[in-house]
This record gives sequence, C-alpha cells and structure tokens, in this order.
Amino acid sequence: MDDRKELLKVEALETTFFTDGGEIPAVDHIDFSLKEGEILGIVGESGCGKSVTSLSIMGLLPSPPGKITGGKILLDNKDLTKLSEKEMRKVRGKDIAMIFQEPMTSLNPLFTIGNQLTEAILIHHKNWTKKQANARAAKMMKLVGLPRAEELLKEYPHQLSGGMRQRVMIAMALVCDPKVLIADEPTTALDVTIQAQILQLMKELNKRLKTAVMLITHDLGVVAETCERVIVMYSGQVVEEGPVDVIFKDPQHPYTQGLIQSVPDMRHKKDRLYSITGSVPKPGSIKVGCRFAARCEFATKKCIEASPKLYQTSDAHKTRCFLHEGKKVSSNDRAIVESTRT
Amino acid sequence: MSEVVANTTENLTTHKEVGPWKEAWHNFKKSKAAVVGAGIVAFFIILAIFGSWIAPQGVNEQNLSERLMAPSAKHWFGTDDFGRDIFSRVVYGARVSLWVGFSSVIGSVIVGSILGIVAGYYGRWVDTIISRLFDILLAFPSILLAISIVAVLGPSLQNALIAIAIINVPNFGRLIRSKVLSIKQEEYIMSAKAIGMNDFRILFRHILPNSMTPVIVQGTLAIASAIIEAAGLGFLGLGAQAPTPEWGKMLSDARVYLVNAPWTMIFPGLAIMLTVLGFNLMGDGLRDALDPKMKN
Amino acid sequence: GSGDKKETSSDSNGGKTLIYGRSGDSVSLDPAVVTDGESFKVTTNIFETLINFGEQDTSLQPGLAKKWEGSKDGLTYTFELQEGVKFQDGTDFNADAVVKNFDRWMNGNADKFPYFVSMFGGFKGDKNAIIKEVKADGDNKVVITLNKPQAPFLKNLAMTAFAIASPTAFEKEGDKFGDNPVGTGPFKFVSWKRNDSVTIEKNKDYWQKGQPKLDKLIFKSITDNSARLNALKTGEIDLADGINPTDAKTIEDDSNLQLLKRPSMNVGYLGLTSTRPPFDNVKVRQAVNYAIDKEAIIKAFYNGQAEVAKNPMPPVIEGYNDDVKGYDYDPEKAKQLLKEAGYDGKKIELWAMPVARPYMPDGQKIAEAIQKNLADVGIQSKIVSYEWATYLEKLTNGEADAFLMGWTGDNGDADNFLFTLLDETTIGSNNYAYYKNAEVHKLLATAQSETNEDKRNDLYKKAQVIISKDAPWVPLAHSTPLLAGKSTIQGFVAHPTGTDKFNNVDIK
Amino acid sequence: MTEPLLKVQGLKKYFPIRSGIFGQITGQVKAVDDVSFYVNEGETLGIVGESGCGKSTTGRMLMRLLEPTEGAIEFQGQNLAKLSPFEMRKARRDIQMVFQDPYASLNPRHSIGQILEEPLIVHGIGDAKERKKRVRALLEIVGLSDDHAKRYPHQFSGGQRQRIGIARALMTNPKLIIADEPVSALDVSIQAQVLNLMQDLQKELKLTYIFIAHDLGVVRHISDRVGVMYLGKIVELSESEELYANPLHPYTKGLLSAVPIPDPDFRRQQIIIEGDVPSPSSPPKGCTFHTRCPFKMDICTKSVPQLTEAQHGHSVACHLYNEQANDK
Amino acid sequence: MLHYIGKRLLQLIPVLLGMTFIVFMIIRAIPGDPAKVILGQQATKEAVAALRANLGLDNPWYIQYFHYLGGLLTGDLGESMRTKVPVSTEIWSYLAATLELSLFAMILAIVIGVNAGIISAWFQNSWFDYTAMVFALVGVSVPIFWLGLMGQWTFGTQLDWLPTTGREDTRDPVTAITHLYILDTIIQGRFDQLIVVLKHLILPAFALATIPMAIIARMTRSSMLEVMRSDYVRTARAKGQKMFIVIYKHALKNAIIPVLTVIGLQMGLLLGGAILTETIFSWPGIGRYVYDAISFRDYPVIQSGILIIAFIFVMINLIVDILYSVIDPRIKYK
Ligand SMILES: Nc1ncnc2c1ncn2[C@@H]1O[C@H](COP(=O)(O)OP(=O)(O)OP(=O)(O)O)[C@@H](O)[C@H]1O
Ligand SMILES: Nc1ncnc2c1ncn2[C@@H]1O[C@H](COP(=O)(O)OP(=O)(O)OP(=O)(O)O)[C@@H](O)[C@H]1O
Ligand SMILES: [Mg+2]
Ligand SMILES: [Mg+2]
Repeated sequence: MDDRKELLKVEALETTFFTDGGEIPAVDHIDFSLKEGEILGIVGESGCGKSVTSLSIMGLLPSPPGKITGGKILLDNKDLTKLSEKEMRKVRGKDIAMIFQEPMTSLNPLFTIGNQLTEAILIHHKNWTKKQANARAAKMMKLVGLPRAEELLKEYPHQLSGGMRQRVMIAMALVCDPKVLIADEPTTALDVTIQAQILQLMKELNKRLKTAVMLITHDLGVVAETCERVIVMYSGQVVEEGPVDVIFKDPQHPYTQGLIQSVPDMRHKKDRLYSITGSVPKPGSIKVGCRFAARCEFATKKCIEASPKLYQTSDAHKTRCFLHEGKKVSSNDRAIVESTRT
Repeated sequence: MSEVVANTTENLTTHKEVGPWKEAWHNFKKSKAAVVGAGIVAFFIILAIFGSWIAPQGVNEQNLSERLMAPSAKHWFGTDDFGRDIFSRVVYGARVSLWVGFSSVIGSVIVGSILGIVAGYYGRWVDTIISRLFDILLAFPSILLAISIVAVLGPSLQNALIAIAIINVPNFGRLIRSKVLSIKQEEYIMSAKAIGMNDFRILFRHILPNSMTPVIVQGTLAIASAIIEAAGLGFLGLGAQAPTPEWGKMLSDARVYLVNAPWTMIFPGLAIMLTVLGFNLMGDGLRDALDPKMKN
Repeated sequence: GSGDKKETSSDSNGGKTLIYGRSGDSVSLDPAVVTDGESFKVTTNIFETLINFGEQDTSLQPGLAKKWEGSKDGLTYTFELQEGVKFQDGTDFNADAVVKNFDRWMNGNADKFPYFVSMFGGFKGDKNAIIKEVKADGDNKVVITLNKPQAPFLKNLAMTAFAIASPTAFEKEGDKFGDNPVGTGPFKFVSWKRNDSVTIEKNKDYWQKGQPKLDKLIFKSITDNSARLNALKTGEIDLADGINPTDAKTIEDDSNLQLLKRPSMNVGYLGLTSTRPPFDNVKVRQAVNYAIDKEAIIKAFYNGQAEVAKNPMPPVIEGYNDDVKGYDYDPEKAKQLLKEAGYDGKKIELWAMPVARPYMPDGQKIAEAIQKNLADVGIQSKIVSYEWATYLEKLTNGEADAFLMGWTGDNGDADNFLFTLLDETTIGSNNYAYYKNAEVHKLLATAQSETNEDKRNDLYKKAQVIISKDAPWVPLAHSTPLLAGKSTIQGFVAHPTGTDKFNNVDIK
Repeated sequence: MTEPLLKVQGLKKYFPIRSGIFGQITGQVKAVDDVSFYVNEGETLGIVGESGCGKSTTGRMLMRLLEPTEGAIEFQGQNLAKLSPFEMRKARRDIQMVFQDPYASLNPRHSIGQILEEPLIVHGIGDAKERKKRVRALLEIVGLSDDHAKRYPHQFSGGQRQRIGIARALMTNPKLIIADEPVSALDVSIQAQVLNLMQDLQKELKLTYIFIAHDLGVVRHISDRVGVMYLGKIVELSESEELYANPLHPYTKGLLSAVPIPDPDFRRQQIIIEGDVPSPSSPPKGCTFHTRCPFKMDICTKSVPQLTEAQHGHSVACHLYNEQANDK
Repeated sequence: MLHYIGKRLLQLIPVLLGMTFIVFMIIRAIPGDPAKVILGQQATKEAVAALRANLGLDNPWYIQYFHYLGGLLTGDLGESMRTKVPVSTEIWSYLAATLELSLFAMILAIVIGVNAGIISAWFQNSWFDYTAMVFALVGVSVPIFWLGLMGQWTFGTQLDWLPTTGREDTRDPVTAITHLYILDTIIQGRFDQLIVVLKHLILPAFALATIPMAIIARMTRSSMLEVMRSDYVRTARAKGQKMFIVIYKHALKNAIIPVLTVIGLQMGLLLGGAILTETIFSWPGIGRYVYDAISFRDYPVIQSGILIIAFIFVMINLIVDILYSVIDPRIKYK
C-alpha cells in the first residue's frame, strides 16, 4: 500500500529498569517502523512507555537503572543497540534528532541560544568555522519562524517564551538534517494557541525537509490533526497500530475505543462522557493475560489467562485483542509468542 | 523474581496501610551505608547506656603504678597517665559525646524552630529582625563565638554544649524559615485555608510536621558536627573538665604522649571518628529516605 | 640562604644563628613597660641593668655598675658606673643617662610603668614611693636616695625591668620605643614579626670583649609545647623552653639533643581559702596537707623534675627554713583530723589551672590526682576550671574553696614570696588563700625594712614556722623547669628567673 | 430571575513588584484586572484562558485565599471581600475549592481519614463518631471504599486523589465549589471519570460550580456558561452552546480553532494566533489582545473595550462589536 | 550590578552594626579585668586603677560602645590594650597569614574536591566513586586537630619531609611586603624562599582542607548527579556531544552553583575557624590572634578582629552571589 522505505525499524524492543524495587519492564516487546518522510504518532497514557521507547532509540536511557534487554533498533539496517557509545554519538543529532516535552528545561540555561545551536552544528561538521556555523544557525532560526534570528542567538533561554524555546529546540534538532526526528510530547507544556503554531510548523517542516517524525503525545486531537499513522501503547505494549483515519473510525481495541470516546468533543456536547474504569497498571505488574483486561468491558476468562498477540486485522491495521484473533498473526509477533513463555 | 516485585508494588499501592514514616523506614533500610551508620550509632548508644556494665574498670579508677601501659589483654586500649583503663574511659566517653551531640542539637532545633517559624510564618518586620539576627550570628566566626561564650560562662561541658547550641541556632532557624516559606506556598496549605482552617492549626498540623524532615536530617548531621565541635573545645580546654572522660579532652590530655604512648591518642580519636561517621552515614541515609528531593 | 633546616645552625653569611623557641610572643621590647617573662627574655639581651644577678642564682653581681655602696641607714646608695660603654645607637652611657632613665620611670604613672610601682612603691611624690631622688655625681657616679629603707632594693634594681635604655632613643621614639629598643646589651634589635619571631643580632661594639659569640639570636613563638618540641626535633629551632616533664626521657635518649634544667625558683601549691568553709577550720587545712601524696604527684606529673615543697618558697632563696617539718602523706591522720574538726562532708570545689606553668605543668591532671587523694580521706570534690584571666580574677575575689596556683620569683628575695603571697595586705591581689595572721604580718613587715641580712632571714624563718602550722596552702612542689637544646649548643645557662642571657652561648 | 448565588463586581488583583534597595514597589502585575460575572445557583460557570491569564488568581480571590486589590464578591447577600478573617473562615463552609494538582494539594503526612475529617473539626461539625460516619459516606459518594481512610495520599493514583480532593470539598456541604483545573493533571481516561463524578455530584447535591480550565473541550462539556479570559480580563462571556457555536471575540475564535479535534476527517479553517501572551506586568495599551489580533483597528491600541452584551446573554469585550452596537 | 552591590553593601550595615554590639556585649560579659590581665599577677591596685582609667574602662559601657563606634566610623579600629599598637597596623599581617593559608587550603579543596565529585558522579557506583565517597565521609568525620597532629607527627617528626611550624624558615625570613609570602617571595624573585614557604603551607593546608574538600566533593557529586539527569544534559547528549564535554561544559557549569555556596561558607569558616590548625602549626594567623586577645581581654583586638573576619565573611558571600550572576544569566540583580 505504501512503498516508502522503512527508515527506522524497531523489533521486539525490550527495555527494563533495574531498580531497588525490582525489575520494571517499561517497554515490553515493541515492534514498529517509521517510513521515510512520514509522521508517526505514538499515543498512550502516562507511564505506558512512550518516552522510554524514544530514549531507547536514542541510546539515552538513564543508565543505571535503564537497559535495553532485548530486540533490535534498525536504522538503515544498522542495529543501534549494538553500537558503541562513540558510534552512537555520530548517529545522535546527525541521523536521529530529538526534542523533548519541556522546552523550559531542555535548553541549558547558562549558554546562549547561539552557543547551543552552533555546538550542535560543530559536533557533526568538525571542519566548519564558527562563522559558517553561526550563519547556519541563523538560517535555521528563520526556518522555524523565529523573528530577530541574529539577536536571539545572543540571548539566553530564559529570555524566550515557551513557544520560542520549543522552536529553538526544533531548529537545533534539524540543524544537521537528520533523517528522523523524535518529538516527545513537544507541545504538552504549551498553551493551545502556541501548540497550534508549533504543530503547524512541524507539519510544514516535515513537508519541506522530508524528515520522518515520530510524534509522541497523549492528545488524540494532536494525532488526528498531524499524523499519518498511529501506534497506541498501553502498559509497555503496542495495542493497536494503523493509519490515522482507520484507527479513529474503526478502533478495534477496547482501550482505543474507550480512549477516543472519553475525550470531550468541542463540537457537540455529550451528556455524559464514556469512561474507562480503573487506572493504568504499573508496567510489570501484570504478567499473564491482557493488560487491559481488568478495565475492559468485553473481558472474558481467556483475556485473564492468556496474553493476546498483535493480530493483523487488515493490511495496515493490527490489534492486540482476542476479539480480533483468528486473523493472521503478524510475523513480528512470533518473537513475542516465544519469549512471553518465561 | 519478578513475581515478588509485582507483589511489593501492588502492596504499596493498594493493600497495606503504609504511613509516610513507615515508608521512610523502608527506604532507609534499603541503603546499606545508612544501616551501617545507624548500627554504629546504635552501638555507641548502647555503650552510653550500659557503659558502666561494659567497662571493665571504673572510669576514674587511678592506678599510678600502671601508667601509660601499652594495650594488652588486661587493658585493651592501654592505660593513660593516671593508669586508668583507656578502654573504660572511651566507653564512658560515649555517654558524654552523645549527650553533648543530642542535647545541643535539640536545644538549637527548639530555639531555631521557634525563631524560624515565627519569621517564616509572620514575615514582615518580625522576619526582618530575626533574619538579620541569623545573618549576624552566621557571620560570626563560629569557633570564636563558641570560645567567647564559653569564656563568658566558664569552661565546662554544659557551657560548651550551650555554646554549640547557640552557634547552630541560625542554621536550623534558616532551614525552618525557608521550609516554612516554601510549604506556605504548597497547595495543601492553600487547601487547608480553603476549608477555613485558622493560622494556628495550619502551622501546627501542616507546616510544622512537614518541615521536620529536613530538620531531622540536618539534626543528625549536626549531631555529628556538634560532637566534633565539643571535642575541639575540649581540646582547647574549654569543654569538659577533668576527670570527665570526654574524648576531645582525652585527646588533648594525651597530646604530650603522642610519641611515647600513641594509644592514648589513637583510641579516643578513633572513637570520635567512628561516632561522627555513624551519624553522618545515618544522616545521609535519612536524607535519602525522608527527603527524596535532597537526594543526591 | 639555603633555608634548609638540616644544615647546622649557621646562616649563609657564615654567622651563627640560634633560634630559641618559646611559648609566647613579647608584648613590648621596652622592658620598663612590660611585666611578662616573654618580653624580658628578649630585653635582657638587648639591655643591661646596673646590677646583675648571678649566673644561676639571684646573688648580686656587677653590671653596668662596677661597684655600689649603701649607707648604714639604708637610705642612700651610691653606684659607680662602668666606663667606655656606649648604647647601640652611639649614645654614651654615663651617670646622666642613668638619671634620665630613672626620671623617665619616676615621672611616669602606674599605667605606663607597672613594674616600677610594684617594686618601688610609687612615683615621684607618691606617699609610698621608695625612691626619693636620683642624682648624678660626676660622669660616673649615681646617687639614689630613698624615702625609707627597702631591704630588697638592690635585688629589685637587678631585675630586667629596670635595665638602662638609651635616653636619645626613648626621647625620640616616645611610645614607640618598645618597637625600636636601644640598650647597651650584647645584642641589638633587628626585627620583630609579631606573634612569630623577634630577631636580634650581635652588637659588634659590645663593651665586654669576646661577647657575644652568636651572630644572630631569634626568639620564635610556638605556643604549643608539643609543637615546640617537634620543631626542635626537626631542626626548625635550636633551643626550646617549656619542655613537658614527660618528654624529658625522649630528649635524654636523643643524642642530638640535650636536656637543660632551670634551677627552681618557684612554688606550686594548693591554696585553701581560709575564709571559706570547711577551710576556715585549721584542722581541715592540716588534714588536707596530710591527705595529699606529693611524692606521687611529682613522680607522675613533674616526671620527677621537682622537689617536694614544705614551705611557700624554694630552698634556693635566702631565709628558707629547712627546719620546718612539713606534712607527710598520712591519710589516717588526715581522717582523724577531719573527724576532730567535725567536717560535715560538704563537697568542695577544686579549682584547676587551665594553663601550664613551670610550677604546674598540668593543673588539670594534678587536680585529678588531688581529687583522688581527697576522696580517699572522705572529702568529695568537683574539679572546676576557668579561663586563665577569669581564674585569676575569681581567685582574687576569694571565690575558690581549694585551688591550684603557683608563683615564680621575680628577684629571688624571700619578700617576693612570703609577703607577696601570704601577707594580709596582699589579700585581694596575690594572697588568694585569704590568709591572715597578725603575727606573720608583723614579721614580714619588719623584714621589709630590715637591712641586716641575718636578722632579716630570722624573721622569715619564724614566719615560715607559723605559716606551716596555719596551713593556708598545701605547698606541692618546687619544679625544675626544663629546656631542651641541640647538643651543639654550648655555654647556655638557664637562669632561675627565666630570663636567660646569651652572652656566652655558642654553637659548636 | 432570582438573585445569582455569587456576584463579582470589578474584581482586581495587582501583585506588587518589589525591587530596589528598600524593596520598594516598582511595578505591578495586573493578574486580574476588573473582572465581573455572576453565577446562578445550580449552574456551572466555566472559565477558560491560556496559562497566566489570571484564572487561578480569580478563583483564589473568591475564597479570599488572596486578598482582592479591589472589587466586591457578593455571596448569598454578603460581600465576602469585606468580611473579617474570622467571619471569612466561617463563610468558607459554604464555598469550597478543588485544586489542580492532586499530588500537591493533599498533605502527604496525613491519612485520607484525617484529611477528610479536618474540615469538620475546623468548623466544629459533629462529634467524632458522626464525623467518621460522614467521612465514610463521602468516600462512598466519590467512589472510594471505606478502608481507604487509613491510607496516605501517595498510595493513591492521580484520579483517586482528585476524588479525595472532591470529597474533602464536599465535607461541609458547601453550596459553591470552585474547581481550579481539577482534571488537567489527569490522563484522558481518568479525566473522564472525574468529570462524570463531578457532574453526578452536581445533580445529586445541587451544587454550583465555577470550573476553571484551559481545555476548551472539557469546559464545554461541563459548563452551562463560559467566560474566556485573556490577560486578566474576561473578553467574552456567554452560554456555552452559543459561545462555541458562535464565538465573537477574535481571541475566542483563534482559541477554538487552535484546539486539535480528534477526528481526522474534520477540516476547518484554522486561524493561527501569532505570537505569545504578553506579560501581565506590562500589558499592551488599549485592548490587551491587539498585539495578536488579526482584526486589529486603530482604536484597539488606544481604548480599552468594555465587556458589553453584544447579543442576548452573550457579552464580549471587543471594539468590533462595540461599533456594531453603536451602529445599531 | 553596581546597584545591586551597593544595595548589598547597604544591607551589610545593620548586620555589622548588630555584630559590633553583640561582640561588645559578649566580651564585656567575660569575667576578668583587662587591666589586671595586662599588668599581671604582680600588679598593685593603683596600677590597675590607673590603667583602667587610661583605657577608658571606667566609663559606662554605652559610652565605651559609642566611643568605639565613633572610632570605627573614622576608620579607627582602636589600639591593642596590651601592646599599644593600633589594631589596623598589626592586623593585616595576621590576616594575610590566615588568608594565605586558607586560600591555599581552599584551592586544594576545590581542585581536588570538585574533580573527585565530578568523576564520582560520572562513574557513579564505580570503585572510584565508592573510594572517593568513603574518603569524603571519613574526611568530614575526623576532628582536624587530630588529623593535624597525626600529619605533623608522621610527615614532620617521623619522616622529616615537611616543616611543622610557622610560615617560613626563621633563619632566612621572608621580607614582608604584602605579608602574603607566596606573593612576597615572587615579587622579590626569591624562588628558593618560595619553595620553603610552600613547604610550610602543605601540612596545615591539608589539615585545613580536609573538611571543605570532603564537603565540596560530596556536594559536587550530588549536584552533578542531579544536573546530569536534567533535560538539557539529555539535549546535549542528543546532539551527539562527547560525554567529557557534556560533563565539563554543560553539567559542571550548572552543578557548580550550589557548590559555590558551600565554597563561600567554607571559606568563611576557614578564616575564623582555623584556630585549632593555627595552634597546632604555630601559624601566626588571625584566629590565633583573636583567640589570644580573648585570653588577654584585649577588647579592641577582639572587637575589631571579629568584625573584620565577619566583614570578610559577608564579602565572600557577596562575591559568591555576584559569581552566581556571572555564571547564571537568569539571576539578574537589579
Ligand atoms: N528512571 C526510571 N527508573 C525506573 N523506572 C522508570 C524510569 N523511567 C521510566 N520508568 C518506568 O517506565 C515506565 C514508562 O515511562 P515513560 O517515561 O516511557 O512513560 P511515558 O509514556 O513517556 O509517560 P508520560 O506521558 O508521563 O511522559 C514508567 O511507568 C516508569 O515506571
Ligand atoms: N503571588 C504572586 N505574585 C506575583 N505575581 C503573581 C502571583 N500569583 C500569580 N501571579 C501572576 O499573575 C498572573 C496570573 O496568574 P494565575 O495563576 O492566576 O494564572 P492562571 O490563569 O491560573 O494560569 P495557569 O493556567 O498557568 O494556572 C501570572 O502572570 C502570574 O505570574
Ligand atoms: Mg514521557
Ligand atoms: Mg492556574
């Protein structure tokens, strides 16, 4: 259906935190891929492993306690999990760039914007002069729609508003033309009007620069408006995957269904919101059975006793729910089937 | 393995009634260093309480014929220039040092808390005056202040203790003041006000208990430094008086024997170091357990 | 300069330098204005007095005065001066200079010249002033007339405080004289780093030929006894004062070092304030005298470097009564006396000196030993201490029950011990025990103006008998203060007063 | 129409900015600048606006947790702004508050039982037994169980804590509840639970809400009337249906169009409001929105538009409509 | 900035004034008459009375106080009752001795402490981390006088590597110009003396440096660990920056701010708190100077000495605050 190349492929990724309280499998056999130039949305509630997934890709897990305990992260068929720190450094910023949720804290408060931008350039363009780097920085600042680019370069982060800082972060991420941009909740900390500006910008840049974007968010609205494809995560697992229209029109997993229904719609007033009972389980607390079973209206005995796999329900649509069993099992899931027997 | 983990997390969130103190204790137990520290402190507390049973010899039992004997089976730590058993004196000394540490810190905590709370809660000119007073006291070279106070009151253990308490007051005062100021901004104080609670109740039910954790942490560490300060004053002859077996005083008495009878200096010195180390370890552990924000 | 401490004590100029480590710095280098021994230690080598003490005693020897003569009535003294002596600034030393010095003192006030008033009663015009006038009789004779006879007058004059200074210098410098002292002595002042060191160097024009032998003499303050000994061992200094008795052995064992002893001219005692119960009862005081084991104390804390005391003054001083028997260590007798006295078992305060002094190397520890002795006979005590100045003040006010104290003689005269320490008129100053005995007072007062030595000594001997019976003190020890020096030092003789002259000291 | 339960007139809060050697006042943050509105019994008034526009400050002033700089707060015939601190404490029985941060608004050292009982103790309601009973009752009402009373805040999830916060607000049987962003810290699925709970309670207990939020969807869902705040002022105030269907103020229009809609098919004409919210310490002259307004006119930079009724029950503070009103 | 400094200096006035008052009252509460102390045991009553009058001690305390304050206003710190030397002329040499010692100690403490802290944080839970932190813990638990004595005994007496007393070779004294001997010897080109001076510094400086070193190491470590968890460090790493640069450029600059506070406080403590070290090493410093003055009841010296130490202490804090704003552009002092 889509013949774009798969740029980044995550296979059976497993990331565990080894804490005093025991092992927390924050990311538990995740598979997905990101194609050239697409915007892939990852949604899920707080703590479901979105950030851990992205940090695993970047090789920036807080370690200790975090560690990739299984799976592969293939970028152009190169397995990032196998790279040394030194090789990984060449990938970061150059091939994969990342922006974070908190524009307020993601910039170093003690260095000027210019300093931080040119630093990002000079790391990967060792033979550039300061001047070249500065020019490039200024150009990027204009690209992300920041006025007074030259002046801003001399200013410190605290002198900028949240929206401006997030633009700087985007500029910084894109400064070395990465192939992949991971944006971890880039607008959560911003006001709606500013969020709209930033999302607009990201869409524009994606079109212009053809950078593939992995957009992590918990806001279904953002997904609907910005992404082509979406992955829904729940408690460290992917529970549903598919193109945006499909997921929103035909959500198959009860969780996705509930999630979509529980958002108050601004366009028309519902008398009562749909609500999913209970709360998200801590990763690792449920080992057997569907992790959503306890909150699921349709849960059967089977859901508690056996773990569902990610079932391919149509060409581009996968669901982790027994209701959709019987359709063909995706090849990636074989690994999971084998390893969940532990 | 992972089953156990699952159970504990479950327990914490849904089953057992674990109060904040219990949880702190739980965290505390996890740190080996803290447990070792607490063990050392407990050990010295036991020495302090049961010293008279543990010590093989009376603390002031002189025996001039057995002066300055090297450590032996009879006198584990040797004897001093009065022929007194150093081991016994070190054991008794635990009582003195712990007494100084605890009581001076309790004194400064009480006075510092009162001043800090008044300053932090009422603000305005009261705050200005008290804060300036703290500034003044802090700007004093603390040892000189302690020496002056002892000079006024006369050298004795009790007065050294008072001097140490006084020099520590501004530390606790400031700590509490800033804590009160920050807690005042907390939303649960706002919500306490919102339910119509009066200042007094807010202060004593909410602000005070919540400002206590850093005080406990700081207090533990302050006990450690109070013991060292007392030893320093004792060393200058301004602390405990003879024949009190205060470790610092023992060190200063033993100075002249450093070459001829080093054991007279080594054991009291080690005792100070160990006790202080114990309190420091415990304080670090408490900080991690009680005040995760202060955690390193 | 190589600055390497390993080298022998000679300087790069080929000169001989000796560093004398001591416990404190000088207050001033003008001997007339100070009272402390550390100041005198330096000035005695820059200045000279009319009369000198003997090398190791307080006998009177010629100094800047060749000869002297006193009149029968003890009111006039005539001094014949050395000739050809010059001050270090070139000013001539003569009768005129001496008179100017006396004028300076006599026209001063107690604030400026405290020692003068202590020793000579007062200044010009004062009621109690001893000295009436000082006149030059030609170039080389000085006549001093007194208002009333003073037996220790010549001994007083021999004290370093009354050394003769260059009138040109003190007139020019005024209050600053203490920073730029000029005398006739063997050494002249070079520099003073406060709290650290005073440097004096050889006076090349010194009138006594062949002296001094050293080129440079440095007085270095090292407060702490152990540190000072350390510095000696490491060669940072050559000679150290104030050696702990306990360290005597290490020094003797060290072939690079020699132990030097200062003849004793002091007394360390336990005062019993006779106005405070239970010590208002003479029997209790006597009991305490029996209770204390002086021998053991001396053995333990003076390391044997002291002599058991039985009188309030050391035996080297004329007038010492060796016939006084003193009190032996006899706890039984003490208990019995206490019983007789009806001692109620009241716990007393035992005051311990906070500082080390030659007569009391470690007040705290001696107090501990005494506490034990007292407890053995049934007197419970609590050891109390104050910071030194407070301690003295409170003793002066008679606030202590029993206290450790001591005295080092200034001029080697019996008066300087017995009168100063135990006369009723000195209550409120040095008679801390508040001892008062009319008979003793009469004896001591008479002795003050008795110029016949034998008669005078008799009076003192009588007084000692009474004092011993009244037992206001427990005299503990006459200690031998210790010094240590490199074994290469020659000719050093420690003086009992603590002010050592370096005229003949040499380094091999 | 009956008297409204709460009527706010010309409410202002200026925070002084202190600096200089003696900490003298060198400026003001006009956090809330002349706000007026009313709330009828049983209804929900929603207040929306971007961060820093003064929503919380308004809410807190209503309870006198912050002293208003100016203005009247009439509640059941009393002017709250004039009450003595003692009287005000009594009055708080009838007005309660639910806070944004379910983690920070509960004292971590007190058990849930203690937290819930406290308002009763403070107001001297009932004896120990009755109080316990009421605690139990309210725990049940907010969907928690009896044995939760012994636990401590950190042992609950965010949603549960927010229920506890609501229960606490209900302890004294208040008439008015001011909810300051009660759901914005919660996940969507939890948010729905809490919103439902609040709606149910309102019906059951005849509560009146002032619901502060920045999520327009949530506000629309729960409110009967909505006020839009911008930089310390209410710029538009109307029935919620009307407001969402027919926003008048350019800011409201921009705001509504900025909200992402979870429907990939939904296409609309987006009005992107440029720039950031100016600082309340130096608000723009005239209409405070003119710096970002796509329909700016000359007058906007000069004169401050007043909140006037443009259509029936629909007030707006914008010169565009003032003119229309004038024209008519 | 200048405005801010001016403001801070103005705020100092009440603190220092309060300080003079407290010191004044405390030292006058110490029993013991300076006149008697100065004149010694032999002094007569008349001599004491005369000296008291001369020193102005017979005036009521408030007159004495205002007299003293009046002097201070004209820059007169009074003169030592004992030596009659104006405090202002002699205090600098003591202060310089202490400054040299404590600065040297502080530099040691900072260089070693900060780097140990960084490396510990970088390689958290490594053997280096454990060893360094054990040392740091022991470091804050050891009484310095005991450490000083042990050092003196080991390196001075036993091994004979280093001198144990004073600041210079007494036989070849440094000609004081600034009284900071390191400077003086350099100015005079006496590098042989410089080495001697440095040798004298080592033992006392190490004794003195132990505690601040330990505290700084611990503080740096915890501050670094916190900063290293921060988003901007993650951002820097996400750019592909080398760990070394991330740590020494991005993290350290942020982490150093709380450490600076500690450094300021410790520096203040060193200045006034070096008494024990100065005693053990016969260092002619200000702590010892004031301490001796206390035992001699030399009121002007005590008053002015403490005042000056306090003044330096608050100035150090001011400098630390100014450094904050140099490092952290967010801190703007109006
Ligand atoms: N440093 C850590 N130590 C231990 N556990 C961690 C750590 N970081 C994350 N986790 C665990 O990993 C799980 C997933 O966290 P992650 O940050 O990926 O969530 P998220 O989906 O990004 O949530 P949010 O929306 O809140 O950002 C969490 O539930 C947490 O328990
Ligand atoms: N105590 C205070 N002192 C000074 N300024 C304050 C204070 N409290 C709030 N402000 C200022 O008042 C303005 C309004 O703040 P308020 O908290 O009411 O905003 P808000 O609309 O609730 O924002 P948010 O959505 O972030 O909660 C802000 O600019 C804030 O900086
Ligand atoms: Mg996240
Ligand atoms: Mg708010």
